[in-house]
Amino acid sequence: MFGRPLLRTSYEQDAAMLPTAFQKGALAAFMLAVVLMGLGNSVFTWLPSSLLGPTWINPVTNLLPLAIAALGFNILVGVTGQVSIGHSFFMGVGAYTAVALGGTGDGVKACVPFHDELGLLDQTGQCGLDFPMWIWLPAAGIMAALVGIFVSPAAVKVRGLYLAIVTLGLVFIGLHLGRMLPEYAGDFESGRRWPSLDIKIWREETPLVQMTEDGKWFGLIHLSEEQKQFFFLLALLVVFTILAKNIIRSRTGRALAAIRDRDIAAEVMGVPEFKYKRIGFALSSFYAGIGGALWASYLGRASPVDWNLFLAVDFIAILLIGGVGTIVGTLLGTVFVELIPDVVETFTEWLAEQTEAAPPLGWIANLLLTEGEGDFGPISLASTAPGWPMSVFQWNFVIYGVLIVIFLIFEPLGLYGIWIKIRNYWKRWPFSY
Amino acid sequence: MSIATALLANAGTTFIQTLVKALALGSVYILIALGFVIIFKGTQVLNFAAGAISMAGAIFLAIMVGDGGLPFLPFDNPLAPSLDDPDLVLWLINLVIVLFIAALFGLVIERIAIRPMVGQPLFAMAVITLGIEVAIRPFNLDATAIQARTLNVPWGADAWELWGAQIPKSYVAAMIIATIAGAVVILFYRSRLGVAMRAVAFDQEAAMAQGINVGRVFAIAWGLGAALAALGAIVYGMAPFPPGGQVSQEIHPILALRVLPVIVLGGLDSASGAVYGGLIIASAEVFAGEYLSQWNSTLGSGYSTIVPYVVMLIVLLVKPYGLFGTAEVRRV
Amino acid sequence: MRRKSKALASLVAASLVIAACGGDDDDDATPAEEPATEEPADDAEEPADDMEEPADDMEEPADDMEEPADDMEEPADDMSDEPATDVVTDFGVDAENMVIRVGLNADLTGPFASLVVDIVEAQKVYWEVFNEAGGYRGWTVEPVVIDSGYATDKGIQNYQEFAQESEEGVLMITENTGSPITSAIALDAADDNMLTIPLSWASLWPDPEYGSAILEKQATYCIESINGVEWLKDLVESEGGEATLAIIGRPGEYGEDGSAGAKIAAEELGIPIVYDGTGAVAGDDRTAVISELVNSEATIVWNTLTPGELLDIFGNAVSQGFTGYWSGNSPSFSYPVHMPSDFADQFSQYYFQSYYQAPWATPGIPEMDRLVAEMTARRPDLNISDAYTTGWIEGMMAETLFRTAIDQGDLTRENIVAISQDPSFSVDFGGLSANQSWPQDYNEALVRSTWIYDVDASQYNLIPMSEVTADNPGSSGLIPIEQDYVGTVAGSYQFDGPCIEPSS
Amino acid sequence: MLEVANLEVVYNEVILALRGLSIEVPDGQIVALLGSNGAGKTSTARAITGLLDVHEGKTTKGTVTWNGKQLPIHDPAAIVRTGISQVMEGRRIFAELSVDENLITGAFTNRSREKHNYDRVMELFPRLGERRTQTAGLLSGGEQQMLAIGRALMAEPELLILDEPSLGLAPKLVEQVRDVIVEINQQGTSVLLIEQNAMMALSIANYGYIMETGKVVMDGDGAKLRDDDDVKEFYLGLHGDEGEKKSFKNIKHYKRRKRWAS
Repeated sequence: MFGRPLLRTSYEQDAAMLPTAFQKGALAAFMLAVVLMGLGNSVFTWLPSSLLGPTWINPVTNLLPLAIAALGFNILVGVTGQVSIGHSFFMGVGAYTAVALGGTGDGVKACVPFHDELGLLDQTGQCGLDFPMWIWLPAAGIMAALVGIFVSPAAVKVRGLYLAIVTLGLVFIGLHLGRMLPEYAGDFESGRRWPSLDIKIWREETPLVQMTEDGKWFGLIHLSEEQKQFFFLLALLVVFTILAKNIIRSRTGRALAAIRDRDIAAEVMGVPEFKYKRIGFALSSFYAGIGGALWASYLGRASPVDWNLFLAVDFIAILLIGGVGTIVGTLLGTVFVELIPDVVETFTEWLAEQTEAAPPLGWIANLLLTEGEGDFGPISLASTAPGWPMSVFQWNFVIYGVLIVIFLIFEPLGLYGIWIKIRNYWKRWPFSY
Repeated sequence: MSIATALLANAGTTFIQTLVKALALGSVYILIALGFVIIFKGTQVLNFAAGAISMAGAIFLAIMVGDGGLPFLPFDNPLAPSLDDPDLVLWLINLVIVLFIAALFGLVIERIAIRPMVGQPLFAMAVITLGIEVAIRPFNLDATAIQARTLNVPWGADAWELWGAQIPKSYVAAMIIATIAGAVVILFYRSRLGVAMRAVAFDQEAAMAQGINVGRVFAIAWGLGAALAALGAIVYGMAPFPPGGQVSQEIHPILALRVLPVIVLGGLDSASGAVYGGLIIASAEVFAGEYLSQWNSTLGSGYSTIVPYVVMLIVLLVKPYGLFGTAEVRRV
Repeated sequence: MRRKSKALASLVAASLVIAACGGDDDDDATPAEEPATEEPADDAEEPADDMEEPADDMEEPADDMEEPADDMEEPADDMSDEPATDVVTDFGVDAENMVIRVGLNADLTGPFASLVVDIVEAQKVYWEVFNEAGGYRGWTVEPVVIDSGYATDKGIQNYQEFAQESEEGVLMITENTGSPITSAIALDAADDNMLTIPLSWASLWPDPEYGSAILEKQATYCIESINGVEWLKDLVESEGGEATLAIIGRPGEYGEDGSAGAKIAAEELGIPIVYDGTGAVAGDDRTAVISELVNSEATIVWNTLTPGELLDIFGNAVSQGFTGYWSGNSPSFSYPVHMPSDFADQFSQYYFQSYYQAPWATPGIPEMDRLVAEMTARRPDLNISDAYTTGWIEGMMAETLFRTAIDQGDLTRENIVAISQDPSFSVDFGGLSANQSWPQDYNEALVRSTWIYDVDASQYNLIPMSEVTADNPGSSGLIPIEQDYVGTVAGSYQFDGPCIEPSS
Repeated sequence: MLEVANLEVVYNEVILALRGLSIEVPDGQIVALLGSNGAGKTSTARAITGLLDVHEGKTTKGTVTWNGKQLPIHDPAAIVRTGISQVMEGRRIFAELSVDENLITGAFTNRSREKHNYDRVMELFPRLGERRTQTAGLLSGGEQQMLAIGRALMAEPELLILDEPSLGLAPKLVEQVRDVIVEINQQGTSVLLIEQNAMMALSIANYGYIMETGKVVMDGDGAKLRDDDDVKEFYLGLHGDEGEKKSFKNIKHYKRRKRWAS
């Protein structure tokens, strides 16, 4: 059972999903922890509510769809090596496909672009065909993938930073399309409602599984609305993670990696560059589309301006902070990036209570915080006053940017790299090389 | 008078006004694009932080000549021109000081974040600037108090009249400043330091082996690039550039992003490309904005802002390294 | 999201059970919460039947309360300062310490930050004053501020945080920046019984169908436009000119609502519309709009824009020789943006500001004197601001609600909404703005008066409040010309409903 | 005199490229450093001229001293100022710059004598003088090698390190390069000649070292190495016996003396 560590006698072993017993155990433990977190105090009533349950379930659920999109970004940037700053555009494509197919609207005529100008309807109308999720969710992915394939010729011709700028252009063009096509996008600022995550067979009144109300699931366990959405999105994330892992270790995945490492060399070796770059774009966009559709549906509402550059930058940060090219890193990165603001805010609140505490804690708190006259701390608790010192909301942006810089300089492999370093240190001990 | 006849009657003046506006906007684009190009040429970094750096420069000047103070210091600016009737010479002195501070700012960023990254992939270097952009932005928008600020430009919103067309003095100033900056960049390229920078750009290791201080080249590239970017943003803060002669929190932070199509069109490493790219993109944007205005509702309001990206996409599909960029030699 | 009502019903039921069994222990309201959160799984079905009673009838809760609250004599009439301990609470209230939490979903970093920061600060001061005076019958208020950055998704997340069904949530939202975010949460707020005071004057909110939980203050954008256009027309005609109207608006509830009002006024008064730029201003380049506007040669411009957009369009149009009179919906003109600009003189010449309330240090308004005194004493480092009035007004609305609710012995979200919908509920703003009540009929609910100010750059004197004296109170440069102006159209116009369709 | 003692170089914290290398370059001499691909020759050059950082390499042990002083291994420019210049493998001229501009890049550390050095280079390579304003990328391979050497000479070095100057050149041009090296040496510059072309190198070298997998496995006077049978067999290809492959490790008379810290 416990043979020599890391000795792999077959290729299958090397490409296995979870090569080591430790990884299997760690995954099981992690999943258990996540499930417990979702159940929170509805099962474990003795747990303090701040640790689990309502305080954290919304932020955590919020990052699940983003994690799906991040997995796609990892396929494009981490595995295929194509630099993109346009992931939010593809998320938007998926989300609008979802709302056009699944949202409520004014019939098929309203789905014709420029129907107002063409005079198809008596009044302005919105596109929404009210289909159930089993139609709009896959369609969101497929539509985004098709758009990905459509723009992929640019990806083959244009390289490196030029590609980054082209994809950045896509984001701006996407924002403008949101302005041009209110029949899909709704109001430019407030947007429109998205279909809920209810699982329906067709357009019936009472869904098979109702996501937006508390109730019993499978007649067994009572779950709140938040918990239902959490578990549903978590299950989808698990499915898409396994799918991504399988893609990466398949023939396609190896071809994509070959293109990343040296595109010309890969081509010489018989990997058709164009075809696989296109596949990379399509796969990545597919994930983005699914993630975008789920995210908008979870939020219940989105506006065209939500699919902006900052969202695209989020994914870059996720990949860099988590670790480029690895699935574990991508997931770690999503959790890290998306929860930073909440953690910082919670920490600041906690710190604010410690100003009267004994030194050194109280001393540190006073040094960092500004409560009123005479304080010189950089974080203002009177969060609303403009100017220096800045509030915790503004510091969150600074922290976010600084983290990107720090990770790039000191740990280019991200959180995953830190883990690998720790692991390798123990593995090869006491040998230095 | 209907809009159509009014348009016809004003055709000549409208054209002149549009042309001048295109040249003025082109000048802004050229200034910021040159900032990008110098930094890219010297350090192979696509500087996504240009937006924050340029806005920081503009805000610095606004505080010095608009508020009459000194940023982050409790003293008044002794050289502040008066608010009601600003003195041109004093104003220019402040401008020069701010450009030096912007250059210093560039040096600091280079030293802290770029120098440790030498030899890393281009994308990593570009993304690090993205991180810097995100980190500086709150200081621009919030720490210096958040209201929009005026640059207290001596000529204000004055204009000359030329054949019935209004030619704002700021537009002419933009063209003059861009011309001077362009000449400075060309002279710089021919100087010893310029040669060193081009050598570093071509082959960093070989340049190091010759004893060229690559660090100094990096620093100069960032200093010059940051000053040019700040100059671009300052020019854009003069009336009647949008939004009417202010350093705006809505427009200035993304000004540099609007220049990306310019440098893609011109090539990331070509100074002359930046000039041509700036003029082409600005003309496309301004003329489309003026002459397609009756289709505003169909094209979507603000359509002219995506004209640069559309032009860029089309050009890139035909010429993947821009009109003037150096094609990368691809080796196995 | 009917679950909130269910939970509430179970809570009421549970508290009744406890009240019946628990005898004298009932003066502490907290035990009521525990069974409510633990047992909904079992109780959820049953009490759902009786939920109609407390939910539908406003007067009923008082009857339900009689048993547990028997030591409280005639709560409705009693205005004594006796601590009110027997109060039913559900979410967002710390019953033990008698603290009410209110939420401010505020744009502290986005395009309206310069305005909203001041509003939030004024409201904080308002609650400081309230709390230091001992609150009301022992109850104090804790404002919770979260930044939305004017981004809809962040705004929704903030709302969800506020809507939490625990003490960590808030009882009501006393500031919700922006039409887009308000529109995004309007229906959820109705489902959740989360009363929300919006920083948005869209004509949707007085509609009981749509904005039942949105407690709009003052007039709507639509009425503001009607008044403003009529006033400008009178001005132009008094100078011997002929009124022709150009309309410029950004897309969305704000812009379309303002433009719709201008169109109503134009139709009623027979003003020709020479350029209709409704929804035409979006994105950073307004060349097209400026070009169309200048060529239209209108004598009146009505705009519904952001300050930056207005400055750009106004500045460019004026420098291209455009000479019409301008006005627009209130957040378009912003003195910190426009007064120091290169076009300050042109604004003084051509622009008239429209708004709903008294600017900083307007003489002769007692409540304004109190505001000025408290703000200058408590925030000496901040500059004077016209926006403080808004934050103050929001505080006054919420305080009136809480006083009524505490006297009724019911600080549940549902009761707060119920009070706001009661025809007898009204708020006296002490002259800061027109007094207001919220009847459930659209036309009756509307406030039809607005204020009109002259823009005068020479009066502009933005000083820190530490420098405020009786002789030199500072000024935003906005000088009221008309207080509580009601034009002929706005005074009599019968609306079918909101001037715009709610977005889905 | 350049002394390299017990040098150990690691790339990426994993790959051990040099394992205790020790060589000397006495003043005024030509020293050849020979070895096959991957033996560590270029790593040696990088370690001396401070270019390891660029390649994620690190000196983990050992010292490099020049005229009795430690070299500042993280500052290539300072090393050039002390009088060590390198002609890199593959020439690495700045193809976009003109010939003159290329030469200017070599003169950054020694501006005061730029004119003098420029004249010297022009004297050595008259062909470059004819092409002063031409873009360097358009020169022929031989001319580019001349330019690379001339560029290094602009710093007026006391020690010139040449990394594979004969690489990719026609035999005739190799001879030319060899003559130039001899001439430079005769003008008073020490030369460390790193070569695969052992024949050419040993024909002019005063002393030679032979490297294998990061270590010196054999050293001696140029003439002696030239005549050594094993060297002939492995590097000069003069041995007719093409049977088994051999390594120096297995050769009995391997008797390099160990030199610990000098």
